Amino acid sequence: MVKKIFIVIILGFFAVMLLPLAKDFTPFQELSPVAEKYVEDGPEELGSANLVTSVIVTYRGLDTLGEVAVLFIAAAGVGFFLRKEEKGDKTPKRGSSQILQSGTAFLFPLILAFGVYIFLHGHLTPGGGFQGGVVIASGMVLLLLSSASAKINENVLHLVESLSGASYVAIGILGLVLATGFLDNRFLDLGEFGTLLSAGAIPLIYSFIGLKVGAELVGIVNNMQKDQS
Amino acid sequence: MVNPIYIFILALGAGFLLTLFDKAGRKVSLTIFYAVLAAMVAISAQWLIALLGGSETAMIFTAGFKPPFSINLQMGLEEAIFTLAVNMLGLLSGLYLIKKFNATKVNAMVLFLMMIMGINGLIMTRDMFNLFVFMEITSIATFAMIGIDRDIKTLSAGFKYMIASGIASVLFLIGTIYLYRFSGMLHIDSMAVALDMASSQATLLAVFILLMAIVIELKPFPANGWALDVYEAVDSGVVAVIAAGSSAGMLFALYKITPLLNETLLLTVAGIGITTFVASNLMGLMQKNAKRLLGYSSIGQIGLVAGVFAMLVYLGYPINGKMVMLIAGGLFINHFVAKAGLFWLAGILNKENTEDWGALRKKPIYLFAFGAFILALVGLPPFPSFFAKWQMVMIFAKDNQFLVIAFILLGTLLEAVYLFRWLGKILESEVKEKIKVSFAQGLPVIVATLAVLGLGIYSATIVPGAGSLNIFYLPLLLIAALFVLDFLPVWVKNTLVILLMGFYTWQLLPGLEGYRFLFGVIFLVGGVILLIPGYAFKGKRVGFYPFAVMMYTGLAGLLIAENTLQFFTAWELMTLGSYFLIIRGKKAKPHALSYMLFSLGGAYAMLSGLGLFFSVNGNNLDLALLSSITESTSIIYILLVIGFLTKLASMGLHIWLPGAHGEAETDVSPMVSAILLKAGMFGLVVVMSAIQNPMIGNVSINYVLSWLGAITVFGGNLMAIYQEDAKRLLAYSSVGNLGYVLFGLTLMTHLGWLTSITYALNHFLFKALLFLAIGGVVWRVKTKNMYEMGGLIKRMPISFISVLIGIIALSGVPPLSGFAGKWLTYNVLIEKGWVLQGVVLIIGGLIAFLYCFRLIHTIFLGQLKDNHRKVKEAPLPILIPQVIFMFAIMFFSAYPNMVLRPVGDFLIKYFPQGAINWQNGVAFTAFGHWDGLGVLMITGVVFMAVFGWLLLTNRKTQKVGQFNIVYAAERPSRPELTHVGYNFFAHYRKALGVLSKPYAEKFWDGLSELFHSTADFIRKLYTGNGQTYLVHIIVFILVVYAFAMGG
Amino acid sequence: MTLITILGLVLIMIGLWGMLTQKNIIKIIIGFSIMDTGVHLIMVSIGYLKDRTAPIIDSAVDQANAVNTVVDPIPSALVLTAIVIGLAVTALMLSYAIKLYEKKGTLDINEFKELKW
Amino acid sequence: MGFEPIKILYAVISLFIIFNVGMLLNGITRKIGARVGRRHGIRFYQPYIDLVKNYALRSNISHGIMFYLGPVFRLTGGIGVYLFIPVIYGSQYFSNFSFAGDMVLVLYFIFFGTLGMALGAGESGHPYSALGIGRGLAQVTAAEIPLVIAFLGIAVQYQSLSITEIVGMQQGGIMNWTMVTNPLITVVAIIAFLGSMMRSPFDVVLAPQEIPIGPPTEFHSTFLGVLQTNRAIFPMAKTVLFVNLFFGGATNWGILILKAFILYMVSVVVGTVFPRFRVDQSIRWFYKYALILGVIALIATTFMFK
Repeated sequence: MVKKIFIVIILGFFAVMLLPLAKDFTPFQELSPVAEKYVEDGPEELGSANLVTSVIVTYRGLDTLGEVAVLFIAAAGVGFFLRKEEKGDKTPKRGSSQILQSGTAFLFPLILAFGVYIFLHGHLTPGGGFQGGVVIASGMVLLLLSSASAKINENVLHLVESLSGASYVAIGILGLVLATGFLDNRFLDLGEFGTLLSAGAIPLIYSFIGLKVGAELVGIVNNMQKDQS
Repeated sequence: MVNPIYIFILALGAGFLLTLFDKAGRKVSLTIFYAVLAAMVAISAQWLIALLGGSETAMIFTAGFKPPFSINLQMGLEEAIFTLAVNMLGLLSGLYLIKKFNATKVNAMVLFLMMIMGINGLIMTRDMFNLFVFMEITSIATFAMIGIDRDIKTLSAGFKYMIASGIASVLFLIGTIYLYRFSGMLHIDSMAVALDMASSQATLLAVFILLMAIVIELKPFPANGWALDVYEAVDSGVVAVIAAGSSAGMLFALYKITPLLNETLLLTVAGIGITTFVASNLMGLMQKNAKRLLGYSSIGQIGLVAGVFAMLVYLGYPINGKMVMLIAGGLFINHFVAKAGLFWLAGILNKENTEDWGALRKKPIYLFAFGAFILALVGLPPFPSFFAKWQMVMIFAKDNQFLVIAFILLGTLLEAVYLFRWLGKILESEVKEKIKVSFAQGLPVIVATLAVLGLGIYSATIVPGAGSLNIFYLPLLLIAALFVLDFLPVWVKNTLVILLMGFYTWQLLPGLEGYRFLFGVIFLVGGVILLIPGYAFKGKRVGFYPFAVMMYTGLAGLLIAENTLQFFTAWELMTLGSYFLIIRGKKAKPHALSYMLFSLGGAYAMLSGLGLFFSVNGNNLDLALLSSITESTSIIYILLVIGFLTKLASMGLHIWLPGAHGEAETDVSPMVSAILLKAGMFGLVVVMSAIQNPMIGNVSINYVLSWLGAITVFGGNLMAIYQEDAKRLLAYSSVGNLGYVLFGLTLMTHLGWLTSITYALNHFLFKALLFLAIGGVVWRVKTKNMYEMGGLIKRMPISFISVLIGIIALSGVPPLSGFAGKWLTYNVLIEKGWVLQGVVLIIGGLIAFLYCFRLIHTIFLGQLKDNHRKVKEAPLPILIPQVIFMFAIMFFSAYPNMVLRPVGDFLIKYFPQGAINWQNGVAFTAFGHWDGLGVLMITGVVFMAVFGWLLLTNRKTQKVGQFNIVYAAERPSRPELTHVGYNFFAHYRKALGVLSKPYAEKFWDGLSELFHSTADFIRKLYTGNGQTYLVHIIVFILVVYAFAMGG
Repeated sequence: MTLITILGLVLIMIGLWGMLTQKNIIKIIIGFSIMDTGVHLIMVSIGYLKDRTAPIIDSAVDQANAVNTVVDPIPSALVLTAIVIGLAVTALMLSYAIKLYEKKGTLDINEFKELKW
Repeated sequence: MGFEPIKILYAVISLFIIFNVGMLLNGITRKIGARVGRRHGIRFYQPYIDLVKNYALRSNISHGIMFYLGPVFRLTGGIGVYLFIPVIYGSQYFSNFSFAGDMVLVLYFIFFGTLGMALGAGESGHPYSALGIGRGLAQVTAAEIPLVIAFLGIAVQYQSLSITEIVGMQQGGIMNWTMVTNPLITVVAIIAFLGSMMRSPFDVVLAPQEIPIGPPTEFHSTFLGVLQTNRAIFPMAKTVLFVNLFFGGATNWGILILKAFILYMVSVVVGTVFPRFRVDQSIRWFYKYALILGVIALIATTFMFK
């Protein structure tokens, strides 16, 4: 009890310390200079309608590569962490309900398609590689939940994961070699603003990100689920 | 030139694909893994070379936009150094882990690559948010790598690490987003320009929060319990990367955001860093677990680097200027290499307890490596931290930051305590098992050893005043050669060293003037003579000659030092060499430790003094200017004198000496006693001849010191009479004898200095003689307890004569040379009028008779023990130098004018008044006179006359057996019963009561106990509960906030 | 001062409270997630400009006048990254929890004090 | 001042005189001691008889070289001390060999014999000898405390270490003697004198009842003879030194012998009256009372003769 009171007190102090962040601070009235540049020149420079996407994929592309790497590390880490040292005997899994099974059978292709749609249209509409990847992964998770016998082919998973990641890096190198810098999307034609095949390499990058994120998330879930069995 | 971005491209690409390659076989993936690591090393190495060659700093703009509109990376000199270090670390640690990589999933390699890449990113990126991303890459990869072993300890440590790091990243995010809000950009350099710190509390708070995030990752005290757990639990190969590499990245992050910090925050970081340094080294005192101990040391060192860096910036040194590079960079790289090496060694040995590391003794190369790392951490030459620390003290002293200097030196001393204790334990322990070191695990350690040595030598060439260090190059080369040639038999090495040292002496000595010549004779000629006993040793005597040469290098360096850097380097070399000589003794380990600690303590006092001198001397290192300073003379004087007094073993600072000299090997004892102690005197001569009669208020410091000298004579001699151990007796006697030396110097008159030098010369001669003679006896009878000997005059007559001459010279009985000192003492006392000290001093001198007699009686006279009936005379190599010293004493006794006159002649330069008036070998002062030769002749003639008379009246003398005495109406048959030796002066102890108690030892024991119990109390903070650690972090932030932001 | 910022701060406090007081490791991880979410909210709130729309140039937003009609795209981009990183950390924390439970059969953080001092 | 061969002759004469004075004083003191104890006592020339007997004895055993040399050292010490003291003030020939050194030399030469004797006795291997030496050295070093202080005191007073000069400055009547000009230091000196004379209360070293005659236990015949010779010379040498330093010295043999006799008697009287100290008691006594008194005297001297 004393400990809790003590923690309340220190958290109180902590809150007081952080208070100026809320109190002495007024939100932007104008865009910040950097953002202003992105909004003004972004569409022309990069050809992406979704400005968040142009920030994510190009202006701050290294962040995104890092982000992919983080996810990749997490997936590899979870896989590494939950590795089996010796094969234990598996307890059989309980099957799932009929509703879930039928629902999955119906929804799975739709979810997959939706995911693909999201990352392909990342430069035009809200969403992008990460969001699309997560949607794809959710479909796969649904599949895993619904069927006790469903198994993810890890080889395929790894293949997708590795190749999409490597392709992303390769595109980055192309930007460096063919255009002005690493991860520059402008080595491909910018195309007509607002169409699917525009914004240079952005859709391509987002596709690889989407595949990679999807594969990684599935991998994480798969590893955790495997471990529990 | 390869674009540095390829470091990331390679790592990421390989990382992504490694799983696929692994399908083709582990060999393929391993090959690619190491190839990538090697390529990373190559890229940063290539940049370092180019940048050193004068290339421009490279800026890499991703996506082709200039900052602040895109993320940019930078490859400047600092980045090149750091990335090269980190990538080397990665390659070596990767090699080190090869066995584990082979045995486990390919993910381990991937994670390892990501970890190294993350650190590279931390170093190279110039974007605040990107910094966060790389921070997380590093952290998450580390979290996963920790799982390479999944025992409960590792797991719980890892989890604690994760939640602590989680808090840090949350804080970092908050700070970053607000800084973006206030500055409108994320590019760090532009941000610093755009931010108006004074604008609002919130801006400052945002910077503060960001700073706290980085600080927490740097493991500040006390918010660092999680880090200690990680260091203790995680696999050595991984933890080497965490301790050295991740810390490097975070330090670089701190370096990058420094432009955002105002003075208060800089001071805050300095305070946190230095507090952490002191506190964690304090707590390290109680630590027995090897890796956790290294953890404490790591945390401390990182705190030191951060604190010193912040302090330097606070003081206005340019953030990428030479001073910051030399000091903070030097300290950092030193810690980086040494700590990585030590963690690797910890893994190789795989022993949790520091006391079980003795197995290293079977592997001289790794033992050498261990020693090198330890010395590097403590900051001894020739390692980078030595020069960094030196320069740091100079700089801080220049800016009057003495409190900072004091704390840092205190922390260093604490660190030295446990590190040297550890080293001592290793050298002491009995080795039972052997360790096997694979090539992959051994190579990194060896590379680290070479690196730390190489970096040290490099530091020696860039430190201000480096040019003057060239005097050490040749000797150091010789030392290195001796390490390599250590497989040769002892007589070869002995001859080699004697020849080389003899040649060096031959070259050096004629060029020395005044007192330097005198000390040159003691240091070098004495040194050569005392190497002769080395022939008595069999086998290889591994590790003796390099350190002996190191000690003599230091001593010679003192003689020719012209600036303070040379002097201090020489001083530390001497200390280091002698430490390793002393520690060779079988039971010398604890004493060598206290020798080292006192020496370091003294050296730090001296260093502070030299720093102060540097600052008041217009930032000049020239030692000769010591006499022309006008400010702070008294403080400089006191600090320097304290430094020298520890070497001189004055009362209160003497407790290391009896054990260290008493337990050392046969020929080491005379070296450290007869020669090394004079180094302290040399220092005093240098200082006192420059700064005359400094005062505190209206008290003369020299007057106070004269009392110290007198009390030292009394105390040292008194303790000597109670010793049962012959060598300790001699050691305590040295304490007393050096008290005369101190006393004489403090008088600051011609006669006073002459007295002092006479005592010093005499002490050199008779103490070398006595230690050799007693050493020879101990060599044969295998015990040092005098009461176990007795009657050895019949077995070891030459040793007996040596001791006889030695004690007559020691006690100052005419006609031998010791009397010169006594006679001069009286003269100088009357001249100066300090008779009260004189009384204490002379009483102390009288007590010397007691132990002199005890020494010769208990060993050589009385009853010969049964087990010594077949003892042989000491080996010839030990006897030869004794004969030399005996002749020297006789010469000095007969012709004191030949020695003292030249001494007086150069003393006139300093003290023109009151010189001795010599008339054909008879010395006249204003008060009395002394004819050395005359006394010798008269005594000789009378002695011969009486002897003749006895021979004449004495007819048919027959020698009788040992037990031909009547005792209690019986003839005793057991020598032990009738040999009165044990506790010989019990009545004296009884009579003097309180005066005989070892107060100094009690004081230092108490102090040590205080430190240890404080350490034990503080470290209870680390309860092992991850939640408590979180509370620590929050409270830490609040407290720092209260300090830094004024509530 | 905006409501969302305050909400974010409150979430951070709640998360911290959970991390500091809950004994169950899973709950601690949940606390961390809540705290992380709080931070994300704050980030988003920083980029928000009153009465403006999403930074996507389409029929609703005139490209020429976009500067005055869209919110700041940068915090949105950053928060995406932050979320993904938070996810990664959470995933690893959970796998630690799994392993810790395997070893000791408990999730009480007080039980994991093998290392101290 | 320097050395001339003829000085050897005078030194021998001087030595001969002082030897006989010492022998006689030894006899007389023992006689007085006996009479005080209501015994008849020995003949006053008994020491001569003992000496001759000892030298004449034939049975000689030796325990080793140092044993053999011990008495030689001892006597050399005694004679040496005497020879370094200028005996008769103003007499060039009876200044002995004082050209070789001053009173510091004398002070430290006292130890020459002590040390040599201790070594000789040590080799005999007899525990009593060792015990006696242990006690003797301990006590001597303690008793030297007032001696050193007294010497320092007069050196400060006269600003000289030369015995001849000090005696010279005491010439011209009793009012110039150190005894009068600096009584405190003289008292300290007398204490030291008592401590070094091996008489009660400071004679536990030789204590016949406890450790039969102490260090010399194993010495006999000629060896004992040499020691006895020393026992005549050495105390006299010390007495002469004190006469010189504190009691105005002497310009002829008559005065010298008179003054020496009186001073010698002081130790005899004290020795007859006081019982014996244990060795630790006497050490503590010197470290306590003698030291405190000595320091007071020394401070006083420093102030008086600045």
